[in-house]
Amino acid sequence: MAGPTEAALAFVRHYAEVVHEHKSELTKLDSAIGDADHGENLDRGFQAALTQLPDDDAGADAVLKAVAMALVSKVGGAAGPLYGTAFLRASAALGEHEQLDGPAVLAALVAGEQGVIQRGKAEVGDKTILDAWRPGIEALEAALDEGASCPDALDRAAEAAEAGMADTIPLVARKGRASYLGERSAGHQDPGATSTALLFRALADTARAHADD
Amino acid sequence: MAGPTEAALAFVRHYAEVVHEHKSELTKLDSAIGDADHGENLDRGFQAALTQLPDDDAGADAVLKAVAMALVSKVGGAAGPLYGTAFLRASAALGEHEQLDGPAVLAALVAGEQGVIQRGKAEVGDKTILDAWRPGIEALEAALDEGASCPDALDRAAEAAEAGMADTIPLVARKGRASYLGERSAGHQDPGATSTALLFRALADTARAHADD
Amino acid sequence: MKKLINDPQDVVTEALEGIQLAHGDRLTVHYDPNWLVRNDAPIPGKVGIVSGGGSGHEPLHGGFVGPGMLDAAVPGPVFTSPTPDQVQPATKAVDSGKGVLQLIKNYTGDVANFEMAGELAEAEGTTQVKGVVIDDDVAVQDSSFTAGRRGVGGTVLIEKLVGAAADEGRGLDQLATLASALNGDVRSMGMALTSCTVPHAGEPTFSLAEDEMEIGIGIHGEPGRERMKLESADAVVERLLNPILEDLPFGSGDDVLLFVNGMGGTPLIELYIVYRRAAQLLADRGITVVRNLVGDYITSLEMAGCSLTLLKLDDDRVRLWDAPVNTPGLRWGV
Amino acid sequence: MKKLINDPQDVVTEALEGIQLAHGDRLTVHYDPNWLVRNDAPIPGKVGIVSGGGSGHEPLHGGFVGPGMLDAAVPGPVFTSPTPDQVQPATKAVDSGKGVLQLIKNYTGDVANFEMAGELAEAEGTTQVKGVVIDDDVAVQDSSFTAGRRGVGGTVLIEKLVGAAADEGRGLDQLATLASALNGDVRSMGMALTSCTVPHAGEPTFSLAEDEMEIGIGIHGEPGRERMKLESADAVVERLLNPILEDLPFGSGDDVLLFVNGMGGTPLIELYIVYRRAAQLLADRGITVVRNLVGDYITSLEMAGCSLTLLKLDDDRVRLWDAPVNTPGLRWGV
Ligand SMILES: Nc1ncnc2c1ncn2[C@@H]1O[C@H](COP(=O)(O)OP(=O)(O)O)[C@@H](O)[C@H]1O
Ligand SMILES: Nc1ncnc2c1ncn2[C@@H]1O[C@H](COP(=O)(O)OP(=O)(O)O)[C@@H](O)[C@H]1O
Ligand SMILES: [Mg+2]
Ligand SMILES: [Mg+2]
Ligand SMILES: [Mg+2]
Ligand SMILES: [Mg+2]
Repeated sequence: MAGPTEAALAFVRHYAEVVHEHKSELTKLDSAIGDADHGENLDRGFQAALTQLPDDDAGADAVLKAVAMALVSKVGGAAGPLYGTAFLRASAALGEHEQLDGPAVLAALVAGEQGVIQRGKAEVGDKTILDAWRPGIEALEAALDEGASCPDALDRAAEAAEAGMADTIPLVARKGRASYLGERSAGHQDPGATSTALLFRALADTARAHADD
Repeated sequence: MAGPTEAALAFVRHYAEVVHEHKSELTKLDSAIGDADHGENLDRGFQAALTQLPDDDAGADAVLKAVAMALVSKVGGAAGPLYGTAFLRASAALGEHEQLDGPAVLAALVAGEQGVIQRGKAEVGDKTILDAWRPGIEALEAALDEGASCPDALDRAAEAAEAGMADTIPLVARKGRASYLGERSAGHQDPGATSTALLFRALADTARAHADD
Repeated sequence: MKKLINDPQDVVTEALEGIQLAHGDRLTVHYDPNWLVRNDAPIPGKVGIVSGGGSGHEPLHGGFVGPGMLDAAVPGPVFTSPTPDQVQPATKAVDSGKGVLQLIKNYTGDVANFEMAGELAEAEGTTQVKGVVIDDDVAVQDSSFTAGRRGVGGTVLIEKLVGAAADEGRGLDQLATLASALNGDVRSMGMALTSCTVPHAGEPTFSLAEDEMEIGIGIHGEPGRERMKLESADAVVERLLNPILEDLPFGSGDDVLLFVNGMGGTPLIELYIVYRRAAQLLADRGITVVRNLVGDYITSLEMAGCSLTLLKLDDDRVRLWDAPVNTPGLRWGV
Repeated sequence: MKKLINDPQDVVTEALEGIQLAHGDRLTVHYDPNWLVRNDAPIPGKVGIVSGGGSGHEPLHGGFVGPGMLDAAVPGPVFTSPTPDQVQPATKAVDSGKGVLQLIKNYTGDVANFEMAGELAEAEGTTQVKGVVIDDDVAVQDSSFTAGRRGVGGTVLIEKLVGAAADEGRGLDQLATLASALNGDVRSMGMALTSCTVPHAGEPTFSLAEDEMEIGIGIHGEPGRERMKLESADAVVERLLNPILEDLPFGSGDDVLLFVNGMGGTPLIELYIVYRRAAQLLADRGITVVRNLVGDYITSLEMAGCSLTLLKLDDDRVRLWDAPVNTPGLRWGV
């Protein structure tokens, strides 16, 4: 199995690619209930992150920290501080773990979620990043408790995150720019929840690809 | 036959109506090769003129002079000074004539044309008011020389003016706003020539209507 | 949507380069990270005033850098809050030792990024920084069901008044108090006839039909509170002014500054038609317009539309408004 | 096209009422006939400066009434030259006995109406009036095949410089000479991304496709010299600047004022992108930009687009440019 640093690097590179591919879609979602910049912002941050990644032996936490720094300094908007803080907290949580196994990923995600909540003070149901993140964490936790392998557990987490993303459609936003629209925000999928679901899916795909290493 | 003042008043009222009906068309012509105000401008002027017309016995020259004053003070743009001066000169020329017969109308039109030329310094072929006015005068002169009745002569004048108006279509403008377009002004009928042709036709129709008075 | 730009990715950089070329006699633009600062900063004995936000609202904020208003401005990408990387050096550059006041428009991103910059500044411990959040938009409820009211037109007025107060030598705490008080006494609301197109997005953020207008818009192109049939300018003015008047509230006997702002694509002749009705309605209500501002000062790219802002005035505020200001976007007395 | 107006027939009157309400402390609007004048006119010992033209170009000309620029402005209907009925009282109101200089943009109507007003004035014999025609537009050939070059962006600069010279006490002949000389040394060219809609017409004067632009436009919405495929801002700048440079010509060693003007619907961020390239090209040619102006000063309702104006400067002109001016549309030094 690939070392934790390599796994983390693989995840970041894969997610950066995913964000890049979905830039247009994220921007469109952010047009319906926002200011049409979420895709561009995240892409800018992750493209910058790709140029600042540490070496193969630096440690998974160093990888996530590098991403955090890049996001904080390059993304801006709401997503920069939110995702930046998430990656920073995730990095700190990973410090304890030697392997990038299920429990480590869960700890990182839980810490990341705490970062999002600290910065954004949102709750589930507010139609935000959290509405994909929380279901993703819960599904991961449940799957690991049941003894699922890391790739299988992350698969279920990704499905739950994607369901959470879709479940934002009928919600009336109570945080972020979409909340300015009031009731009109209902009927549209939240861009931040979408980039979060993509993140969980990228995690799952990376774990699956490295399952045989 | 109606007195000269009544005939002049009838003409002005009729032409004001014609201008009002053609306001939109004149504006459209002035959009293709101008700034979309010719119809509005002329209409404003003639509506104002209607409120300033003298009494039935004031004399045809007084009628035309009142129109001139209204045009000069209310129309603006190129058409205001041009038509205003034309009506002023026409008014002066009418002073000599007791009846508003063929020779009187011809003298008025010739003087009016001189006013247009004095103000605008255009020549036939420049794609302006003159390109309907000159043919109208020439046809009127020829018809009167042949002994045609006033209504018949004015009919021929109107036809010639209308032909002149249509003949402006292929011309490249050398005066006025259309000249800024250069070659692009070709293929479009000149708004000023159009309002002039309408004026000649209004003269003819008024003469015809009053032929039995 | 057609634009006079080159590569959409270079819009902000090139506009900043243009600003530098045009106004280099009075300000300097720094790149990567992007921030602008007046050439004579820091001003000895004076508190530094900094503001910033996404680009696309010009002249706000970069056009307001200069004596009497902002010492530095921090421009993010179009409609995107700048990052701490940008806020930090701008803040430090204008600190003469008297500290720095940051005026922050109330958006999740603006607040979070300025907050993070503040955390880094505290860690460094060199500059004393206070931040005041501006949230004058009445179109949004300020409740637990929203991210709070947006900072819109009031921002221009607060930047001017606080800038003048800083010039007078007021201290950091006093200026923060003043900014807060002004924020408490200013209200705004905007509307749009058209959306705008973010350069990289390539199409308008929302679409209105030829007979529709959007009421309760912000300055980032997001849809507003309500879409409805287009009305006359006079009716629009009532739709914007009434919520403003009811909210503070403003009432008979009040002295106010009336600010009619163009969103970017509406011509000045229409802004004066809007001003006319707003001034009439205020007069009807016994509210005296003591000062005013009419023009494009806080825009949303090429959006057609306008916003109204009303600020309660007193003698001190009038004096601060009249005080000299020398920026590309606002200038008098010098 | 959507507008913030009431009845299209009332656009000019209502905008004037708004201007009066907003700026009544410094100017007075007269109605039927319409004209604006500074409240302290006529200024003893000073030549009166008057300009005017159709409405729809705001802030030109009414927004330039005040100390240091115009003493009076004469606004016609939208895009329609005012009549002698309007020019006359405005001219007389600003005559302190030193005479009045009329700055007239070169359009058939503007020239004819000011000329007719001049004839009436001469008949009355009370006011000494001189008129100088401004024709800075290089898009049009000045030949017997056209009505002559249009008066466009240069008008703003000439109004400022002549206004300052009048403040200095220069006499009518001197001011006329100065205006002529300035007109001889200024060149402009404009382009449009969209047309504009005259209120009573109800539809755009011309139509451009999403990938087209119009080169060599004026300020009244008429079609330009050429329609072509939309290009980048940098390419557009070359298309505007090169004819300007070649025409005067401007060359290495020249000091100039570079004026980047918005046609009304183009946002300031784009005007700075245009400025950037224009400034670079001038630097490449050894031409020094000593002063500049960037913004919407002579517009065509909501038209998206821009114009470039270049004026050759000398020390006297720089001093006149820097001289105090206090108008709604331009203000510094006071
Ligand atoms: N307080 C918050 N907590 C969690 N997520 C938030 C919060 N505010 C906004 N978001 C997320 O950020 C997304 C928008 O990001 P982005 O477009 O980059 O920021 P901005 O609104 O500043 O343009 C939203 O879709 C939402 O998911
Ligand atoms: N020098 C001129 N001599 C004669 N007619 C002219 C001249 N200049 C313009 N015109 C006429 O005026 C018409 C345009 O009038 P109008 O639209 O009212 O004026 P403007 O061009 O000032 O908007 C043109 O169609 C043309 O026929
Ligand atoms: Mg966004
Ligand atoms: Mg016209
Ligand atoms: Mg944003
Ligand atoms: Mg006209």
